[in-house]
Amino acid sequence: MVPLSYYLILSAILFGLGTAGFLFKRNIVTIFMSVELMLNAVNLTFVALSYHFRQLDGQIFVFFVMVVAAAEAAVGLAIIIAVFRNRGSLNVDQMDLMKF
Amino acid sequence: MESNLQLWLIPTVPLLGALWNGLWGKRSSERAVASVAVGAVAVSFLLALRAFFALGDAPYLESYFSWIAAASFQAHFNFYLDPLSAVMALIVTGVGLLIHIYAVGYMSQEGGYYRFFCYMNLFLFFMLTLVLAGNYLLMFVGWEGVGLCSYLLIGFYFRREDAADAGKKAFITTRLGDFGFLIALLMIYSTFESLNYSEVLPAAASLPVESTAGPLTVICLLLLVGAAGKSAQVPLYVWLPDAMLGPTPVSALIHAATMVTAGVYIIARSSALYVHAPQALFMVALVGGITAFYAATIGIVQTDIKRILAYSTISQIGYMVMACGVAAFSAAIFHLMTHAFFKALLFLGAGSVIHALGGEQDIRKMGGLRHYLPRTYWSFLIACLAIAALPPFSGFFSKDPILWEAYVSPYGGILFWLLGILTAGITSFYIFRLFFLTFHGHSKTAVATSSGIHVAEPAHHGVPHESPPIMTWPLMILAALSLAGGWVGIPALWRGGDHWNLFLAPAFRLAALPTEHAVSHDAATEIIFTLASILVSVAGIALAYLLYCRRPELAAAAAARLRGLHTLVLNKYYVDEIYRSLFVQPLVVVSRELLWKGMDAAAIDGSFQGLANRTRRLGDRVRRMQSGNIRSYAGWVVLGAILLISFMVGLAS
Amino acid sequence: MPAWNLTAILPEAILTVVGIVVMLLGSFSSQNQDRGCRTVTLMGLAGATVAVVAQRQHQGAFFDGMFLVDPFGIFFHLLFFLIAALVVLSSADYLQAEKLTVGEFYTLLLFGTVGMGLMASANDLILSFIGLEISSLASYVLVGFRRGVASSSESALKYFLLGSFATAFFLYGIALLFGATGSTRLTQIQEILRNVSGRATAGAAGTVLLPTPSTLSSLAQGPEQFPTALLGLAASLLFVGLAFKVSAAPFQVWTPDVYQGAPTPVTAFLSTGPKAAAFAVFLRVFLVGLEQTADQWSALLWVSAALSMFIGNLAALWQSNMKRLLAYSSIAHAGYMLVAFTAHSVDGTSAVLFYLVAYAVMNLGAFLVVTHLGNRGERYVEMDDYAGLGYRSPLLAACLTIFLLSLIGIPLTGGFLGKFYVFRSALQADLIGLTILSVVNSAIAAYYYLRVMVAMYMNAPERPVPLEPVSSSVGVTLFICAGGTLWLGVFPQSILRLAENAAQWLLGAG
Amino acid sequence: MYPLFFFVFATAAVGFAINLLVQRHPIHSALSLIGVMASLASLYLMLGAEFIAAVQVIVYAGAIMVLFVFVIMLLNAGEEERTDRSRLAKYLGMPLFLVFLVTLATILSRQFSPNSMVQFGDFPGHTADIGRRLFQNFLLPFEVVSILILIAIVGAVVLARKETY
Repeated sequence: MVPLSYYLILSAILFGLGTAGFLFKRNIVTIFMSVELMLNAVNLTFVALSYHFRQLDGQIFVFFVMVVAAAEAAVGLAIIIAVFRNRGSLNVDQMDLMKF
Repeated sequence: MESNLQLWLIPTVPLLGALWNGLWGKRSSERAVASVAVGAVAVSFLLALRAFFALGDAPYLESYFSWIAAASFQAHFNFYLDPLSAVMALIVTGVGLLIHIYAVGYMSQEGGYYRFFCYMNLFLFFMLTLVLAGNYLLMFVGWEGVGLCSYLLIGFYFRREDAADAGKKAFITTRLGDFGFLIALLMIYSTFESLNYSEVLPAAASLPVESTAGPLTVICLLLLVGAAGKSAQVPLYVWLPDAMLGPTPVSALIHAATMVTAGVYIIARSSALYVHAPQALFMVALVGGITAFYAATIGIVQTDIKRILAYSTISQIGYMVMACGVAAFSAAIFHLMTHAFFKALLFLGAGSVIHALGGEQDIRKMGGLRHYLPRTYWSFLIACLAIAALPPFSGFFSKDPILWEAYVSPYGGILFWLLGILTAGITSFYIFRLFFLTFHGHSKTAVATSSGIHVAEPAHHGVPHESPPIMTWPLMILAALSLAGGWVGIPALWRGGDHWNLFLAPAFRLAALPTEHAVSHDAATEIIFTLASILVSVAGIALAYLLYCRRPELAAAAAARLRGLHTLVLNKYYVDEIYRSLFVQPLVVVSRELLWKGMDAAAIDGSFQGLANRTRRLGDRVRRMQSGNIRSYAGWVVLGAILLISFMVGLAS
Repeated sequence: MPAWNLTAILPEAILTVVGIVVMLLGSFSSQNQDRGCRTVTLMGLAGATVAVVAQRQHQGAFFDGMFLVDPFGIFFHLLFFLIAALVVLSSADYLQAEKLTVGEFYTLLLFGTVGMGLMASANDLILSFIGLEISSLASYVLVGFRRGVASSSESALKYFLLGSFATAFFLYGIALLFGATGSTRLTQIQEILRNVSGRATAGAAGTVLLPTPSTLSSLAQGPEQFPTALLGLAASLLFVGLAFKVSAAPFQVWTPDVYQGAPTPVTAFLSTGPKAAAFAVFLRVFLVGLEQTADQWSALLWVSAALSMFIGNLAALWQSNMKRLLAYSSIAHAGYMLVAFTAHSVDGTSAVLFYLVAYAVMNLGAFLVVTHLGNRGERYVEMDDYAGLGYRSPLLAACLTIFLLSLIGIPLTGGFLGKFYVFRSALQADLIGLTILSVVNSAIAAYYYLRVMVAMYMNAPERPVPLEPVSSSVGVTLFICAGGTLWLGVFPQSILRLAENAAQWLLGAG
Repeated sequence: MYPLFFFVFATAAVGFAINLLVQRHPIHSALSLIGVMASLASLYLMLGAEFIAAVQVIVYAGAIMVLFVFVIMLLNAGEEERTDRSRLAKYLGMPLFLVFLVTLATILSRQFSPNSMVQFGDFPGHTADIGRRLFQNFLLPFEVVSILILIAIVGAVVLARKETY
């Protein structure tokens, strides 16, 4: 037996690591993977809470989040490909044509 | 008031004129444009006249349709006619008509003819909406509209960078004031549940006088902020001198006769509120008095003919505001009217001079113009006498009650009277300085032109020439009005009928002083005060005469005539010098160095400029936040999230 | 009641079907393909509008209480359809000039509109989330639609990465709100929180139990068991996600870059449609779901509103690119709306709704002028390119002037009345400081809008920009926008009444 | 037994997540992410969510991550360059991350009582119940999600298509 809060703290840690990945990674694909990590962290929260309330809604939310993540991945990777074609680079630090 | 006056026609006709010229003016001849524009104003004037004569005892209200009908907020399109708005409408259309006629001549060959008349008519539409509006919100519509037109017209010479800047400065400075008005308007609604004058004013009159600052005081102070912005009072006056870059008829119409007096109108309109908020009233008087004195002193040292008149306008409006501040509302409106006459005349005369000299505005380069511009000269002289408040000119009859009320009113005091009388002296001094330098003495321009130093404009044929009749006729009509316009309000003291006060009384019935006059007075005192003010005015003129007219002539004549008189002349000269060093020089130094350069240029103007620069620099720092880097942006998001979370959770625990 | 009900989602259904039809139509290459797509799209929007109007007779909660047909939702639906129709009309020339595929553009626009409609009517956070994702994904693609242009795809990338980043926060907020209350249904959450605070006298912090199913039904354990800190955490995470979407500070960072790089009609769409939809969710979540914690989040709104106004207006002072300028102005306008939101009243909410309509009309108009003048490849979007426009194309300049005056807030325009209601509601809620800040801001804002007007009327062009003739669709759209702006300024009653009705419904006062 | 499993999988998840951050080649990061997902799938099983666990492996680790790997291969992305164009991320990144993490963890740990325990076989729901609930109560989201997928398809085609016409 493990306290429920362990699960939630674990998901908080994963969410935090996801934000850190967004802040520190330079490769666009990896940054996008960090976002996926954040979504996964939220999923863990949903499943844990679903267990806590002994109801299925939480799991159904996860199902929807996964579909959304899949759709997001398709669009996101397409955008990344388009950017790569235009700029020939995947380094996020070079994506600053527009500023100030 | 049985008949339907169709008040909406009064502003609408100029609007139609503006639309016509805006849409088809580009392809029409100048003549067609001018006749549409002038015709529209003339019709509007006749309609205003009809409304004026149809005026009864009770205020007349015309409601057209519901503008905003939310559950919690109502406003209508309605117009309101009482003696106050009738007089204002007459002044606006009447003076507007004369200035339009004048502009027909003045603006020809200026380019953008149709645009000019389009804006002018549009301006009249908004100004008449402002004046005739039956509620504060509709008044605000006119209020913002005139600001917009003023902006368009100041920036009329769009090729001049400084003109465009001046337009922007005017727009933004007055907007600061406008928002005072807007907030006042919202507070009026929350206090009285209405914005209609016909409901707000009686409701305000039934409230007790606020001995400490309450909602009424706040409303009145906010309205004062709005009035100060639009009427160029301290400290929001900085835009008006710069606004003189617009064409002269614009300066005459908007920046002298009508728009800038809107602040006075709104205070007079809200008189029922003000008399119940004595602290606000005191602030009004103070602002007005200080502005009157301060702007007049600056007027002494200016050399640009239009800038002198601009400062003079600020100072004269200060007078009116001060009159409102001592609860002499009908005196304020009286001065507003006479001022509209003589100040419009002064501007148009100045325009005539500038026109004759091919664009020259520096009075040090003028002189002796009375021979070349006789009609302008005489009408200008009448205007100067009127502003210097000499009897029997109109300015005398309107300025004198203000000074008297400043002294006897329960809201006034000796301080305000002193400010007023000092200003009167300075006023007559600077206006005659302008007058003598321009029209008397040697013709400097002609000399300069013949020696080729002054590069003449094409319109300038070496010798200054009088303007065409279409420009001089309005001058003469305005001169007649400046002379006789004050006679409608000759007080009982001078065996007059006091018609003016009686006529306007219904408009200020609700502002009847809640307390009786504290200072008792008799006719003898009043006569003494009047004589004092005349004396001061004459002294100002005499001083100006000595310094700017008499001395150079005497010096020239003395050389040719008797040698024995020379010492006397020298003595005279010596006296002048003493005068100069004792009175004038300190005043000049103080006003130039301290007031104009120190306060006006550095502190107030500078602080506005500084504020603008600081704002821009701040903007530069803010935009550096947008570095364009996605990771930095995510950093901002996380930072914001952390702040939000710690705030929310901190509150919760 | 059956589990599903087609009338409730009829508008969305129509738009989806039409979207698919347009997509198919676009794939057949023919001469009149563009025109056909446009006609079908507009007809679909018209049909959806009719459906929404008919829905007024069938109000209620559908799909197990997830989807609400109420005046609030109907108001937003109508607004979205108007925006979508105007964008369709104004993008025709642009798409042709840029040689972009019309069918897909309109399909994505329609699908995005479906997502926005779902957001406005969703009573369940999961549905809000899905709606948000639908409209966001469609926007991401639309932003990157000019895929051969570096700035366009870079914009799409920025929008996409930061958008999904913010969405993750939003989703985490939903999860934690679910944890705090055991529900994602907004009206249920409201009920639960009311019960809690009804008993609460002093909500003790510290270690508390998560409500279990039994506590949810009876809340027998009392309010001191309620996880207030968790609720605060959830509220702030939701705030992050929604503030990001409405581009309110400090989450506005993406706005200027994305707006600048996106195709101009898409920028117009983004600044009005998805923004309004995000406001709908914002209002529903905070005024319904989290109504009981208003004293906490209203402080957040206060700060966010003030910051948005200042950041938007100050940074706009320096802009010379029209799209970027309007982007910053869009941040500032979000700030004004947040001011009314902060008031937390029927008046404030209806002020937000009215402002959204006024802003949509004037901003779409302004962007349309920018689109038209930009010419092929969006070459002329600098302020200098507007020099002398007042003489070269008086009507175009006059329209832009109307829009700019409305954005400044000059009377007789919708923008003025919008600001007026905002200030009024803020004053009524005793937000005096915030009102003064917003007043100061609208004075600052006048400066940069005036710069455009000065350029148009008072500067001579150094190199005259080529002017394309105004096509009929652009002309009609301009006319609708300019007329609408003035109409809202002079005859605002009808819209205002709708807005008030919606606001009353939302706050349960009507 | 339960705590042991939990800690093993939790440590694995965190370890893989950190590895995602540390690795410089995107392929390594992607593999780490698959590791995180597998660990999470196990945790889902431990929470009684068999269906979600299966979907996690099939859809997430299977389909989505394959897409990632595919794109990485397609673009032939090399090791990432350690550029430092974001001063905010460079100087404030670490503190922000730590503060954020600590705040979240503190709030979550303080809001939950240690009495609320998780153990095997204590969850009543089954996959069939999920299906029923999905098609009754969550019908609208379920249907609407199809639009999302359609957008994804159209979007991917629009954006990734080559400039050929």
